[in-house]
Amino acid sequence: MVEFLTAAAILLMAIVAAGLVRLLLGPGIADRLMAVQLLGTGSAGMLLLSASAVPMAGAVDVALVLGLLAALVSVALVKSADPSMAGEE
Amino acid sequence: MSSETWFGLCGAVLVGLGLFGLITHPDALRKLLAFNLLGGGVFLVFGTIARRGAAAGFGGDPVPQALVITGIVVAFASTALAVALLRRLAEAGGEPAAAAPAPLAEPPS
Amino acid sequence: MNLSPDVDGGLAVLIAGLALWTIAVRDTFAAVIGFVAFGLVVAVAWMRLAAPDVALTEAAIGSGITGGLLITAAAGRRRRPPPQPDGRPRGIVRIAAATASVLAAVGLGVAVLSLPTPAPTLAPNVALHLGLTGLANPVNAVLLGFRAVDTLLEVFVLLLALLGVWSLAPDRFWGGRPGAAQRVDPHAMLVFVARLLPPLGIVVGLHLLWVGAVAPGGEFQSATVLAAVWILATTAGLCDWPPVGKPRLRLVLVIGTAVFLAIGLAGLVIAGAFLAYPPAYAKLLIVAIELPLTLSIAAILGLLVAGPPSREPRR
Amino acid sequence: MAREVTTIVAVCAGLFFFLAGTIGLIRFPDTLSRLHALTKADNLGLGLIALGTMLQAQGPLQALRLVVIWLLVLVSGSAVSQLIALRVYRRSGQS
Repeated sequence: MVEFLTAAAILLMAIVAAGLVRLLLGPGIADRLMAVQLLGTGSAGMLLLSASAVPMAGAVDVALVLGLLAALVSVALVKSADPSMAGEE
Repeated sequence: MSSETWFGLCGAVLVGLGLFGLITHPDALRKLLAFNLLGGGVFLVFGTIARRGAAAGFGGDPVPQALVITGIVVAFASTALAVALLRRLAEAGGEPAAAAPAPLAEPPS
Repeated sequence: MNLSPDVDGGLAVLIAGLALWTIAVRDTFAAVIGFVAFGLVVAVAWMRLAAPDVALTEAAIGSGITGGLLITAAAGRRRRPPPQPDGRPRGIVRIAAATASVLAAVGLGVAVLSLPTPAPTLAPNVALHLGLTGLANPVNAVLLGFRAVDTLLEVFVLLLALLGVWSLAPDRFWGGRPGAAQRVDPHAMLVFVARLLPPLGIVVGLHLLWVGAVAPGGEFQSATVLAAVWILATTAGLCDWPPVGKPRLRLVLVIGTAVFLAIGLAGLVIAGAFLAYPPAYAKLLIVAIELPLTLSIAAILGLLVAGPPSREPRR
Repeated sequence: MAREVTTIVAVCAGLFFFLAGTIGLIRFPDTLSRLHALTKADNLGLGLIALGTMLQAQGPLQALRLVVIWLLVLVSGSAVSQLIALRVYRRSGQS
């Protein structure tokens, strides 16, 4: 079971790393933001998998904070990239 | 190669990249990003040293880890101060036309 | 089967690649997004380095609110482009900079590869004296017990940075509120998110503070999560930044440092050294420092992101 | 035994959704279709992985935290997707 979960964590990392191609290609802010969103979710998943393979203190809390702060960053990005939502008009 | 060595070398690469960006980027905000990358590299080298010092049942030496936590917070404080300075500079200085911004999003086809 | 060096090698390459992209990409906004992605992967790397406390700090501060701060800065410049200096440095300067950077990186890399074995460590000392602090989390024992004076000075640095940011305000705005006035449609999606996440964020923040004594967590991580939900709520227009001249706000900003300093000075009298705790009360005193300190740090971090006051105070 | 099998099935299904979402994110031709692919990975991928690891968790409190993480990502991910979609929609309306 430990081997399976570790292998799953590695595979997940490879998958979300591949998704970063969208960060390189763009072409817009929205597409790049999506790649980061996928990376955040994938990192949380990877932490959960590796924490259940080998018990690690705090891994679940790190995943929790990643999820919470990724939402904040995405909101800041979407809002500041779009003047119509920035409340300045 | 052991895992902490990987991250130590990665930290060395980050220091090099950050230094290069800090020197060559004309834009101050990009210099600030480079400065944060440089700091991240230094912290990773600290992390390597902490991991190598694992003893007494701890996964790493807690003293360098505590130093890194302090460092991350101070790096944020200086970044915030630098951002405020940049904004004030932009308000105070003349504003010649800058390069055209990149497209925000690709319209759906 | 041991797969971990492969994971770590992959993570290291990914981190270096994201950093390279952040330096090399032309568009500033894209570079900032790259930096946020960089922070996410670095947080995972800290987990692999068996430093969960640092991973929490990096996820919350390094990637999270630093990312939010830089994004807002980049967006402000997009609307109002800054003066451009006289272009990129010429070839010879770039080559010299590249040489210097490569030399620095190679030097550091050689230093990493030639670290002494067995590695010097203070971990046994920490383990030996951990009982004196009443805490079970060694990193927090270092931060609030053995090296408490560093942490005290760190909070001073945060306060000084905030003073520096505030002092950039033009005279007419002094005492006013920071940030632009927000007018957001009350039925917008943003407001929905900003109503939903803060209660959860407050629970997570207090949880991190509470478990900090025995497990990864602590006052900085907790304060950052609290500051993050505060920033989110003001971004959505649910509440406004307080006027910086408000006496109650000033009290919140300094109460953590004041309590810390008072307990430190009391240690001079009772236990014979600055910031020395009498062993029987060590844990109680550390908790008494942590609670107001979390409140102060959260307020300082939020206001650092908000920037200098930018609206005239109401007379 | 049944637990182990369920974990393996759930994690594999989660990885499948992540893979599908990533391929969609890379291959789909426009922003809104890519967003559609991304949300599958966000919601179902992480949800299934949380379900799989929940069965291996020590104690109900740990399992509860996994549920909270999934709900958090579910809520924030869908809300952010809405914001992105709204933005793309408005911009395409302007141009």
